Formats: sequence, C-alpha cells, structure tokens
Amino acid sequence: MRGLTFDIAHLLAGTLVLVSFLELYQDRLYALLNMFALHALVLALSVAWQAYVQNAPHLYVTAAIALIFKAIIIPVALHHIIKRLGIHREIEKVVGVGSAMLLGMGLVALSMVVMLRVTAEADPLAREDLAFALSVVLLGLLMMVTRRNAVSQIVGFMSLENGLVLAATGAKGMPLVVEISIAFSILIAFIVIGIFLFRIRERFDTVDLQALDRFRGDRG
Amino acid sequence: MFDLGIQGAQMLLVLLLAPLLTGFTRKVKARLLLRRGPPLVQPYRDLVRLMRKEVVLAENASWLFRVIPYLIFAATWVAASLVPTFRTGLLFSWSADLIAIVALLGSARFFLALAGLDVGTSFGGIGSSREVMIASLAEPAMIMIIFTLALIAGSTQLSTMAGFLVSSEVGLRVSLGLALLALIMVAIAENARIPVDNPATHLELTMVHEAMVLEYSGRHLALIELSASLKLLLYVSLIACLFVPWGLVPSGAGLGLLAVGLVAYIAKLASGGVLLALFETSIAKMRVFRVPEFLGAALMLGLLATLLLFVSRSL
Amino acid sequence: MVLLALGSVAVLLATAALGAMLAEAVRARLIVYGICLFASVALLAIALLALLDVSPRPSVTTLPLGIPWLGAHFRLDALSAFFLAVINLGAAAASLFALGYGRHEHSPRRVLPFYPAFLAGMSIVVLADDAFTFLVAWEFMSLSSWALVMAHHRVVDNVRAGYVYLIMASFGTLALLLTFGLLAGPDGSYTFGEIRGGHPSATLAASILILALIGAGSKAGLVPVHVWLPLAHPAAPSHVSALMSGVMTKVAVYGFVRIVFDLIGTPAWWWSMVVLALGGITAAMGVLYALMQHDLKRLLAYHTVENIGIIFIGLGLALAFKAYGMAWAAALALTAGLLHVFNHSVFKSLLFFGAGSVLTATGERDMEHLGGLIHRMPQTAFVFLVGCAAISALPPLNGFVSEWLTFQAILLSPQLPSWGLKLLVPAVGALLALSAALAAACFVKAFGVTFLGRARTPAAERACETDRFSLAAMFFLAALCLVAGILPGVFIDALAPVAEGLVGERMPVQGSVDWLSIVPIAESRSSYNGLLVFIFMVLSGALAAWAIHRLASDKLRRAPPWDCGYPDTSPATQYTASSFAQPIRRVFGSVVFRAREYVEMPPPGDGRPARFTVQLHDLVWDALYAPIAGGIGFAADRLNHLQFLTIRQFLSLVFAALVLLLLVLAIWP
Amino acid sequence: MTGPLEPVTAVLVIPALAAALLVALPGYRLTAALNVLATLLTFVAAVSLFFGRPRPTSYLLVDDLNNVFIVLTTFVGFTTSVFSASYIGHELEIGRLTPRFLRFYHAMYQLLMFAMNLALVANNIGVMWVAIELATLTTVLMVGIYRTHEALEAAWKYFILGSVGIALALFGTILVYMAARPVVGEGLDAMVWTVLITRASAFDPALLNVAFVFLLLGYGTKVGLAPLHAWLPDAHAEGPTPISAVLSGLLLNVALYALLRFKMLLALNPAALAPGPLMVTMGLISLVFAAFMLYRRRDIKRMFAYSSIEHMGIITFAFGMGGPLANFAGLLHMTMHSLTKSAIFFAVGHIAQVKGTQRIADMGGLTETNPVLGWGLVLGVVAIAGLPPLGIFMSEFLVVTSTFARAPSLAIILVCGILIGVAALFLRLNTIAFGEPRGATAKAEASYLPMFAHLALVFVAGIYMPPALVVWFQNVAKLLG
Repeated sequence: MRGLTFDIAHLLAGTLVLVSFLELYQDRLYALLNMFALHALVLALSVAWQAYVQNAPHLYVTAAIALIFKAIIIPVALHHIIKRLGIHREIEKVVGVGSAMLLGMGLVALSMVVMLRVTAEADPLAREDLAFALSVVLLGLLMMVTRRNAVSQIVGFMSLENGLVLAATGAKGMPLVVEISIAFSILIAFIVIGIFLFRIRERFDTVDLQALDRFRGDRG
Repeated sequence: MFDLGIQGAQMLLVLLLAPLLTGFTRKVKARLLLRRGPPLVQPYRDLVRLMRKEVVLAENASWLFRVIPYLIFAATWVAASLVPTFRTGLLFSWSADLIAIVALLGSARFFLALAGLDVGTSFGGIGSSREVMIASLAEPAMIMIIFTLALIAGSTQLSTMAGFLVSSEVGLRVSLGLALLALIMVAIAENARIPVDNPATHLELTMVHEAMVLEYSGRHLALIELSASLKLLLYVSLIACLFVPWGLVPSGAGLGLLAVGLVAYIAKLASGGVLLALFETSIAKMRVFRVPEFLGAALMLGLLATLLLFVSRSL
Repeated sequence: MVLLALGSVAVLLATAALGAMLAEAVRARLIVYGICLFASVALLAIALLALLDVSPRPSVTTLPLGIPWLGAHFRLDALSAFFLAVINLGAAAASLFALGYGRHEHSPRRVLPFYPAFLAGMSIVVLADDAFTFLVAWEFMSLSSWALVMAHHRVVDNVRAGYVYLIMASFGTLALLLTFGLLAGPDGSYTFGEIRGGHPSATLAASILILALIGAGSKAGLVPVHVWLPLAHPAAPSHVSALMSGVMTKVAVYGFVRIVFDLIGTPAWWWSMVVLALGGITAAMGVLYALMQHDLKRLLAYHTVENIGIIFIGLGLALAFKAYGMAWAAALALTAGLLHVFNHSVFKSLLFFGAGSVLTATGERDMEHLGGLIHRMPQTAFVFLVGCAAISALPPLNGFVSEWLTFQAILLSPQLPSWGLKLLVPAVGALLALSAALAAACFVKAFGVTFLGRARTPAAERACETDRFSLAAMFFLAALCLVAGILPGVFIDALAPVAEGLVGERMPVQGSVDWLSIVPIAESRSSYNGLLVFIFMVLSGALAAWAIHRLASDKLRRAPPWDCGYPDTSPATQYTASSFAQPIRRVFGSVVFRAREYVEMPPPGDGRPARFTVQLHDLVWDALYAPIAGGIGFAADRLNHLQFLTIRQFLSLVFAALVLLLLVLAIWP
Repeated sequence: MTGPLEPVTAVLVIPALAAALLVALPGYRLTAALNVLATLLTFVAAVSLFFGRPRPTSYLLVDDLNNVFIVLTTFVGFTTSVFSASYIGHELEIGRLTPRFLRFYHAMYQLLMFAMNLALVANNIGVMWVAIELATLTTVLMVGIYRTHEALEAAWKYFILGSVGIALALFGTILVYMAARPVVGEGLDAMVWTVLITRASAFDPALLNVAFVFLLLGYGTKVGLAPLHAWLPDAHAEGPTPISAVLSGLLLNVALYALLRFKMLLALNPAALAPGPLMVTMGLISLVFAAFMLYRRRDIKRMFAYSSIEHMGIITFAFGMGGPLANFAGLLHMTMHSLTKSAIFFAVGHIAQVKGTQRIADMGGLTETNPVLGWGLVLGVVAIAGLPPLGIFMSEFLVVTSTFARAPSLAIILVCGILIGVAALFLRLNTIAFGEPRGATAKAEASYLPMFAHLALVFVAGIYMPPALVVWFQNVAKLLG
C-alpha cells in the first residue's frame, strides 16, 4: 500500500513536470491553453490524491479550486481574450524550442541535485514531490522569461503557482494551504483582469499600443 | 669694547671701500679696453653730486617709493658689515648667520623690485619681472652653496666657517670647487654684471637692474648706487673669506696682525676687481632668456656639491 | 580647564542658533561677531594657560554624548593647546575683522549661523580624544565651511567650488574613517588612550600612515589632493577664506601630527621619505600655481598649498630623526614645522583680510583690474606689505625664522644613516629654497600689481580706505608678524612642551640665551637674532636718512615719470600680473603646466589687433581627476540601461539570480 | 488574553476598523482627520507595547526585535498621515485626485498599516507571508491611483514582479515548514516562529538552505535589493508622495524584518550555509549599483528611490556582517534611514507641488525661493549622505570601522560606493537647492511639522542616544547574533 501511494503520487508529480515541458514546447496560443488546462487537471488529481493519502479533507477544496478555476474558467477567459485581441498567431519566443527544452532539462536536473541533498530520513514521498515541485516552479519561471506574449507569460506564472500548490499539498499537514491557494487564485484573477483591462497584446510593460516604448522610467 | 670698535671699524671700512672697488673695476676695464677711464674717486664724486641734487619724483610715486632706498641701503649695509673682511669673530657675527645675510640681500631685492613697479611704467615692470626671475634661480643656488660650506664647516656661522676653512684640516675637496664656481656665477648674476646684465647700459630691452631704478634721482639714486657697490664688495669679500681665507686674522689678535689682515684684505679686493674686469671684458652679454640656463647650471652645481657631501658623509 | 574650553565652544554653538534666528536683524552682525570675538579670546586665553602650564598631565573629561557606550572624550594636552591657540588667535582676528567687513555682506543669513558653528567645529577637533568625536567635529567643520562657501551661491563657480570641496572633504573623512578603523581594531577601541596602548604591526602602521596622509592631506591641501582648496577658499567671504586658509588647514596638520606622531607609535624610516617628497613637491607646485594666478584670493589660496608643503617638510624631517632616535634633532624639525604653522596662520589671515578689504573697496578680485591702491588705501597697503614680506620669508619678520629653522634641521640630516634620505633631503632642501625664492617673486607681483602703479580701472580709481574694525584686526596681525620675527625665542620655548610630548626631547631653552637670540643647536653652529638685525636696520636706515637730509639736500620736485623719455599716459601700458609672471612662466611653466604661448600677428595693413594667448594645463587635474570623473560617468551611462529594460528582462534577472544561487547550493560542499 | 483592548490586537484592530470606516465616509477634511487620528491611536498602542508585552500566542508575538519595527512603523505612519493630509488637500485642489479615489486612498492607507503591523507581530511564518502579500497588493493599488499611463505602468511592473516575489517567498516558507515538520511534528506548530527558533538546530540543513535562497529572493524583491529592485524606482516615482515615503520608510523595512527572522533561523543551524555572505554580497551589489544609477536620474523622486536601494544595501550588508557592532549599526541605520528618507520625501512632495513637476531640470535655487523647504531638503540630503552630526553618520562610522578591521577589501568597496553615492546626490542637490532660481515659484502651503520632527530626531540621535534605547538596541543586536 505504502509503495502504491508513493508510486501514484510520484507518477502524478512526474506527469506535472512532463506537462510543463509540453507547455514549453507549444508554439500556438490555443494549444498552450489546452496544455495548461491539462496541467491544472493533473494538479487537481495529484492534490486530490494527497488529500486522500493524508486523509485531509480540506485539501479537496484546493483540488476543486484547481479543477474549476484553473482548468476551466481561466482557460476559457483567456480564449475569450485571445479572440478579442485577435492574437492567435505564433508565440514569439526569445529562445527557440530546442534550447528552451535543453534549459528546462538543466533546470530539472538542478532541482533534483538540490533536493536530493536533503538528508534521507525526511520521508521520500515528500522529497520526490518537492523535487518535482521545484522543477515545475523553475519551468514556469523559464516560460515567463522566454515568451514575449502576455498570455503565455501568464500561463507560465500559473504553472509556477501550480508547482507551489503541489509543494504545499505535498507538505503533510501544512496549515493554510487552502487559504494560500485561494489567495493565489485571486492574484491570478487580478492579472487576467489587468491584461483584459489594459489590452496588453505584446508585453507586460506597455499599457496600450501607442504607449509601447514611450515611457520606460526615466527617459527625457 | 675693542670688539665693538672693530665692528664699527668694519662697518665704516666697507662703506668707504665699496665705491672704490666699483671705481677700480671700471678703471681696470677701461684700461683693458685701452681707454684711460674715469679716475678712481669718480664714484665718490658721483655720489656726492647726486646727494646734493634735488630729487625729481614721478607724480604718482607713493610713499613707499621714497622709503625704499633707505630700506635697501640699510639691509645691504647690515649684511655687508656682518661679513668678516680682515678679522673673524666680529662682535655681532652671531646675530645673523650666512643664511640670514643672504635673506637680508633678498629683502633688499624684494623692495627694489617693488620700487620698479611703483611708478607704473613699462620699463620698471620689465626690470622687476626679470629681476625676480633671476633671483628665483640665484637664491636657491646660493642656499645650496651655503649647504655645502655649512656641511663642511659644520656651521652656518660665517666667522666659524672662515675659521674652519683657514685651518689646515679642510684639504682640497671637489664640493668646494663646485661651490666656488657656483658662487662666482651667482655673484655675477646678483651684482648685475656681464654676461647677465650690464651695469653701464641704458639700452632698454637688455637692462634689468637699471630698468628698475630708472625713475630714481638725486639722493635716492645715490643710496641705491651705494648699496649696489656695497653688494659687490660684500660678495667679493664673501668669496675672499670663504675660499681664500689666508691672512684673515683670528679674533683676539694684536694690532700688528690686524694691519697685516687689512693689507691682505685690500689685496684680495684688488685682485677680485681685476679678475672681474678681465672676465667682463672677455665675454659678451647673453640674451635675457639664456640667463635661466646660466643660473640653472649654478643651481645644479650647488646641488651636486651638497649631494656629494651627503654621500661622502657616510663613507 | 578642558571644561572651560568646552563651555566657550558651547557658547559658540549657541551663537550659531542665535545667528540663525536673528540673521535679518540690523544689529545681528555686531552681536554674533561680538560674541564670537569674546568666545575665541576666552578660548585663546585657556589654550595659552594650558600651554604654559608647568604640570605635564593634561586635563581630560568625558561627556555622555556620541557613541552611547563610549561617550565623548575630550583632552587638552600641549599639542591640542598649541593648535587651540592658533585656531582661536585666527578666529579672534577674523571676528574682529568681520565686525566691519560683515557690513558688506548682502545675504547675512547664509553666513551668520554657520560662522560660529565653523569656529566651534575647529576647536572641538583639537579637543577630541576619541575617534568618533574627532571625526564628527572634523566633518562638522567641513560641513559648516561648505555652507559658508555656498554663501554666494548665485555665482556658478561658487556652486562648483562648493561641490568639489564637499566631495573632497567626504573623501578625506572616509579615508580617516578607515584610518581609525585600523587603529581601533575589530573590537572597536575608539578612545585615543586605548589606541595609544595598542601597537599595530608594521604593514598595518604603514597603511595607517598612507590613509592618514590622504585623509589629513586632502584637508590640508597636499598635492595632488589639493584641487578643492584654490576653488573653495576664494569663494567664501573673505574673513572665512582667512579662517579656511590660515586656520582650517592647520587643523588638518593637527590631525596628521596627532595620528602619526602620537597614536601610531614609533615610525619606520621610509615614512619620512613619503612625507618629505610630498612636502617638497607640494611646496614647489603650490608656489608655481600661485605665480600663474591673477585672482588675488586664489593666488593666496595656492600659497597656502605651498606653506603646507613647507610645514610637511618640517614634519617629515622630524619623522626621519624620530625613526633614528635622534630626538633632539626631531625636536628641532618639529618645532620648525609647528612654528611655521603659527606664522602662516598669522600672515595668511592678514593677507586674506587685506584681499577682503580690497574686494569691498573695489569689488574686484582680479589683479588685472586693480593697481595704485596704495594711494587710496595707504594703511591697508602698509599692513598688506608687511604680510607679503613676512610670507616671503624676509628678515626680520616671522616667516624667515621658521624657514631658517627648517634649513637648520636639513643641515643636520647628513647624520641620518639611510641612503634614500641622503639623496632625498638635499633635493627637498633645494625645492624648499626654490619655493622660498619664488614666493618672494609671487608677492612682489601680488603687492606690486595690486597696490602699486596706476589704477587700471575706474573701480580701482574710486577705492577708499576700509573701516576701523578691519584695520584694527590687520594691524594687530601685522604687529604679531614683527614680534614673532624679532623675539622668536619666546615662541620656540612655548613650543617646547609640545615637542617634548611628541618626540620626547625639546630644543634648548632660548629664553636664557643672552641678547634674546635663538640658538637651535649650539652657539658655534648657528644663531640668529631678529631683534638685533631689526635694530641695526632701523639705526642704519635712520642714520642714512638723517645724514643725507642734514648734510646734503632734502629738496624734492614732482614731475611726470621719466620712463626713458617716452612715458605713456595710458595705465594699460603697465606690466600686468600675467606679463610680470611671463619670464618665470617661460622658465618653469613650459614643463609644469605645458604652458604654450600663441601670438597671432596680422599682416601689415591689416586692421585687426594682434593677439597673444597663453594656454596652461593643470596636469594634476588632467592626469588624476578627469579620468576618475570620466570613468564614473562611463559606468553610470552603461548601468543606466538597466533602468529601461522590459519587465520580461527584469524577470530574467530574477530568474538568473535564482538559478545562480541554486547552483551555488548544488556545489556547496 | 487577546481582547480588543490588548495593545497587540489594538495595533491590528484600529487600522482595520479605520479602513472599513474610511471606505464608507465621504468628505476630505473628516477622512483626513480620521486617518491621522487612527494612525495616532495605533502609534500610542504600539508605544504601550513597551510596558505590557503579551505572552506569545501561536499567531501573535512581540519581542525586542519586532517591537523596534512596530514602533518605527506606527510612528512614521502617523507623521506620514499628517503630511498626507496637507499633501492630498493640494492634490484635490489641482484636481489630480477625485474625492472618490480619495476615500479609496485613505482606506488603502489604513489597510497597508494593518498589513504591515500584522506582518510584524505575526508569530506564524504563513501569516507573515500573507500579510506581506496584502501590503504589496495595497501599495500596488495606491501606486496606480493617479491613473496616468506612467502610474499604471509602474503599478503593473510592481504587480508582476511583486507576484513573482511572493511566489518565491511562499515556496521558501513551504520549505521551512517541511524542514520543521520532522522535528516539530505536523500542523500549526511547524510554522510558529517561537517554536521554530527553539528547535532550529535540529532542522535539515539542506532544506533550510534552499528555503533561504527562495526567501532571500522573494522578500529581497520587496527589500529592493539589486537585481530584484526593478519595481522600486518607478513605484516611488509615480505613486503619491506619501506612499513613496511609506514604501521607502516602512515597507522595505518590513520585508527586511522577515528576511532577518529567517537569517536568525539559519544562523542557529550549524550545518546550514552561513546566510551572512549572501546578504553581504547582495548588499554591496545594491549599494554600488544604486550609487551609479543616481547619476543619470532626471526625476527627483526616482533619484531618492535609488538612494533608498543604496541604503537598503548598506543595512543588508551590516546585518550580513553580523556581530554586536555591525548589527547595532544596521538597526540604527535602518531607523535613521526610515526617518530621514520619509522626511526627504515630505520635502520632495511639497517641492514637486510648488514647481508643478518632478523634473530636476525644472527646479533651482530653492533656498532662495522657498527657504524652509530648501533648507529642509539640504538638511535631509546632508543626513542621508551620512554627514555628521546627524544619526546616519554614527551608523556608517560603526559599520565601516568594524568592517575594515575584519574584511578590509569589503570596507573599501563599501566606502567607494558611499562616496560615489554622496557625490551624485550633492551634484543634484546643488542644482535643486542653490544657484539661480528656476521653474515656478509658488508659495507652498504645507505642514513642515512632520519633516522637521523627523530631522530633529535624526539630529538628536546623532549626538545623544538615551541609554534605555541603546540597551534595547543592544539586546536586539545580540538577538540577531
């Protein structure tokens, strides 16, 4: 039984990392959104699994949030925005897919090395989860910095945050997990609204098209 | 009391001999140029005549202009009266050592240069600016020479130095030679002699000393001329008492010896005058802006002499 | 004793507040400067009492201020007493001068509050007995004087001057901060008492010396950290310029002496090489700079640089002798240096007062626009002349005495065993002699062009004698120049305890020598009697005058100047300041300043005037400061791009930092 | 034991209630007065913490360390609200703000106070994290309050970078929990500070290391350490000046406080990596970087924002060096910097209102036109430049001297950085305060009280510090190890 729980948790966490890589691989916005929905779904599953394993019912709330809010509402909203702004073109990347993948590999390796230094007596389930969570976080960050497109950057941020939730739920008996996940959902909602409000097509840094590059701090 | 008398005698002696030396030099120069030249007493006559004349003062000359001649005279005279002429150990010799004497001459020059600027004429300006330029090289050279001698004699006190140099343990030294050479060059520059300056010229662009005193007349001019010849005398007797100290009478000697010393001194002056005249007639005046090189050489010689001493001290 | 001193300092601080309050009032000037005068006279009296006090043990006190667990320590020993006296002598004179001079100040509220603060700051520096108090006072002094420099801030140059000054001041303070950091050690023993106790290692002591040279030197004006001085000193109101030049630089000297002679312990011989070389270069460079100036106050400021050089030569010799345990020679050299400290403070203040009077009388600082003032301001001219003669080291005034003593100290140096010194000292001596001679030349120019000749502008034409307060201050200082010149023995004896405290030996007592002459080492070796020289000169001059007027003519007739037959009525034909300096510029300037002269002579028949231009380069600035400023500007420009990145790029920075740190963890043993 | 009258809870309850009230109430005068009153009450409550300290609960904690921060925060909050009353009044007159936004502004102000106090008194690292996130969000909203492109963009930049920071900090917090769990056991205790600190030595060092890295970056973003500083200058420049004052004076400190807590945690664990070197490095980088950035600034508020980065660098450096002297200096420097910098921003706010712009090029000769403002600014800059006899000099003196004896090279970098920064500041000050007057010269109707109150405190602290305060600071310094 013990082995099985470990395997399933491990499997789900691993899948999450895999999906992060898939996200990193996508170069069409719609596909990216679908991938993110999958990401959220896997997260929901793994959280639910943790809830079951640790028999901590409040975690089911987190799972529900992940499922409903992230896997359904947000992707739909973003679809909507993309249609509105009419930007279902290629995602302009800073680095090519291949190199992004390589970087991702490096990051995963790094997080493994860092986490496996953790002394063995900490229980293996949590340790593996942590390693995967860290890689998910790093991959999300990588995505944010390698994409020029606001939507994909949000997706990056959200998958980063998925990693956090994974870690939080992996930490057995950690209080405030639900509160935290809610807080984060609010944060993400803010961002999405912000994008919608400011009609940010290209990048975060400009508030609308004609303001593009006009003001950047202390010029003039 | 006796010392006091000697001191007084010396002061009077230099005052009286100074014009004579000047006159003598002129005479010899004239002879060398196959002219008869003025009589020996001519300088005295000039002085007296100038004294009698009224002073013609430029309108915008200030009070300073009228005080300066007396200042110069006083400074030079005091300086001259502290250089041993025929007898060492003067009563007041300890009141000013060689450095102080040079500084006294320096203050005389300082005020003379100011006098050149006072009336506000262009020639006065030329004179003063060149004078200070020459001085700014001559004085350090002089200081270096003093260092050399002081390090040899272990004192900056003229009487002591002369007393030491007359004694046999000095021997012949390279530094001394260098110092002598430098001192002669400095003396020539300081006394406005050829090749640095020409005391006889009034050719505007070449003169230095004469340009400064251009506006002076009457008794003022007389005092300045007198101080000039005092200065010449001072330098000659300085060289005499430092480099040819033989015949210099030590303090506490009898009258007979004193007479000998006096004769020796006058002989030295005469030979100094002759040498000076010879030198001046045999050389041409140099451009003003060659002067720095001339004096720079003197400075270098002095420095070299001092360095040699510093180094040899440790051997 | 020290409590009394602190009390009067407190009075000064209170006066600062007072000045801030009633700066606009009509009588404010009289009140503020009056109180300052009394306070500084009181401090002077205290300092003199402490200096002549026979009991060797200094009076100390501690106040619960500054660093809490440390408190503020104050101590009044011989050294600080001497400098306290110097400071407050200058302060008293300046306050007296300002009573009259202040009338011309058009923005009193920018001067009155800071002036007393400045005085207080300087006094506290010499009283402080722990690192923190010392530095606070030191920087407070800089700060208040900075405010005074900025008093006339509408002039663009003054703002720049104030800027350079403040930056150099903080630079120096930070250097001193590091110095004390080394002296205090890791456990932070900041009181001078503890510091004296600890003996730093050789390398440590060496770096302390270097830092102290930078820190104190930048305040004193050693080349090459002198650049602020000629900018800042002239910019301030003249009585402040006098204080900054005459007194504040001496506070810096105090800092150096305190650290190097008192706190570090026994010096190494090569230290003196550094100090001597710097001193010699500073002296020569300073006077050469001064000769090239035609702004009267700036000329004086550069001369301060020169005199600081002379002082440091004295200190360097003292270090050398001390290092080789020739205490009596060290005492001689140190006394020479300190005596010059006193002398310079006197005649430099006097000269700046004179310049201030000229400034108020004509509104001109540029000598090219002056001339002939001796007719309009005879008394000012007289005292200024005395000052010029004194600073040119002419007997029988005080400037000569200290330089004479320095020469005597140099003449002792062949007995030093080290070869480096054997080669260096004569060269330094030559530099000293050279700078003395050049100083005389410079002041012939300063006095001659400003006061003699014919007025070059209507402003100079209309000048009139300055007020009574100013004259009183200047005559007082002039008299002091003479007294210190003809009775040097008194002052040398007063310095004996200082030398005894620092090098453990003192010069032979001069008071006992007959005829009041001074004998640094031995009667047979060298002696000087200013009094006799003075009397001789007076007598012989009077004798000559009497004889001539009595026996020969005393008739006198006024006539147009002769000038070789063609006098020119236009005052423009006079020698100007720059033309006066031209021969010297040709001799030295071509090397030191890369001075170039360009003559553009139009062809015959061409109406255009011929022009003559001279180009001077400040090599120190070009070689040292310009590159630093350029480098900072370059770096600022490069880094400035970081302000204009996109958010994604900023995120990448964060990302990079994160990955980097994780890598560090990964390879952490 | 934590009734609403208990000072600890009062510190939290008063702002919360005030926020609720201020949202509801109309009218500028009333709300402003209420704002001042609320902050004053909070300050009083904070001061009363000296006398009666409650025993730490699993959520709230008051010890020497955070007591310093609370008092400082509430005090500056109070003075800033006084300043803000006169400042915002002017903003209303010229119509930069509408009454609607004003209500929002006051509510947000109180909310920010609440969040910061909560972050300070929280005994639970999770609560602390939540509070800091809340503070960040409120300030984001206030930075954007002017609704200009620049303001919105600054707010957006702040928001995005802040969120990433928050996320990293959370990950760090989770890791700390995981490190604690095996030792302390599951549940709340593993996040309670007082428990953690007692058991820290037994935690898993590797986890702690990773945790600290994330916390350093997460909270370091809030502290404004380079290269995580990007949000700070724009947020300061574009928000209302009172908010700039609070940001520089308080929020940075709060984030630093969080960092310090975790540093203590690491310091207690011998096997974990020493946090000192990391903080020293980031501190020096921030210092030197900010010093250079000062030179090319054209916007006065942005310039002082960079100076805040510089000083945060110095403070972090000091705490990184550790040891009684350096820690004491760090605390002192932080206090002095908060007071001085907010005083400067008070002056700058009024100056900007007088001149009608924030461009340095359009200001000049202030000491002529507005002597009080001008000299106030000069005094402030003199203080921030670390010139005696003002307080910052003492802290810099202690930092530099204590460092130079231990690590000369670091001290020299430090000194160079400080000097470069001073040079830049005075370069600008000369053009602003001196020279011929430039730009509009209106009379400023301003309350100078807060500014001079702060400067007076800084001045006194530089000369005389009451022994009680010193003992207190020394205890804290010991606490920090």
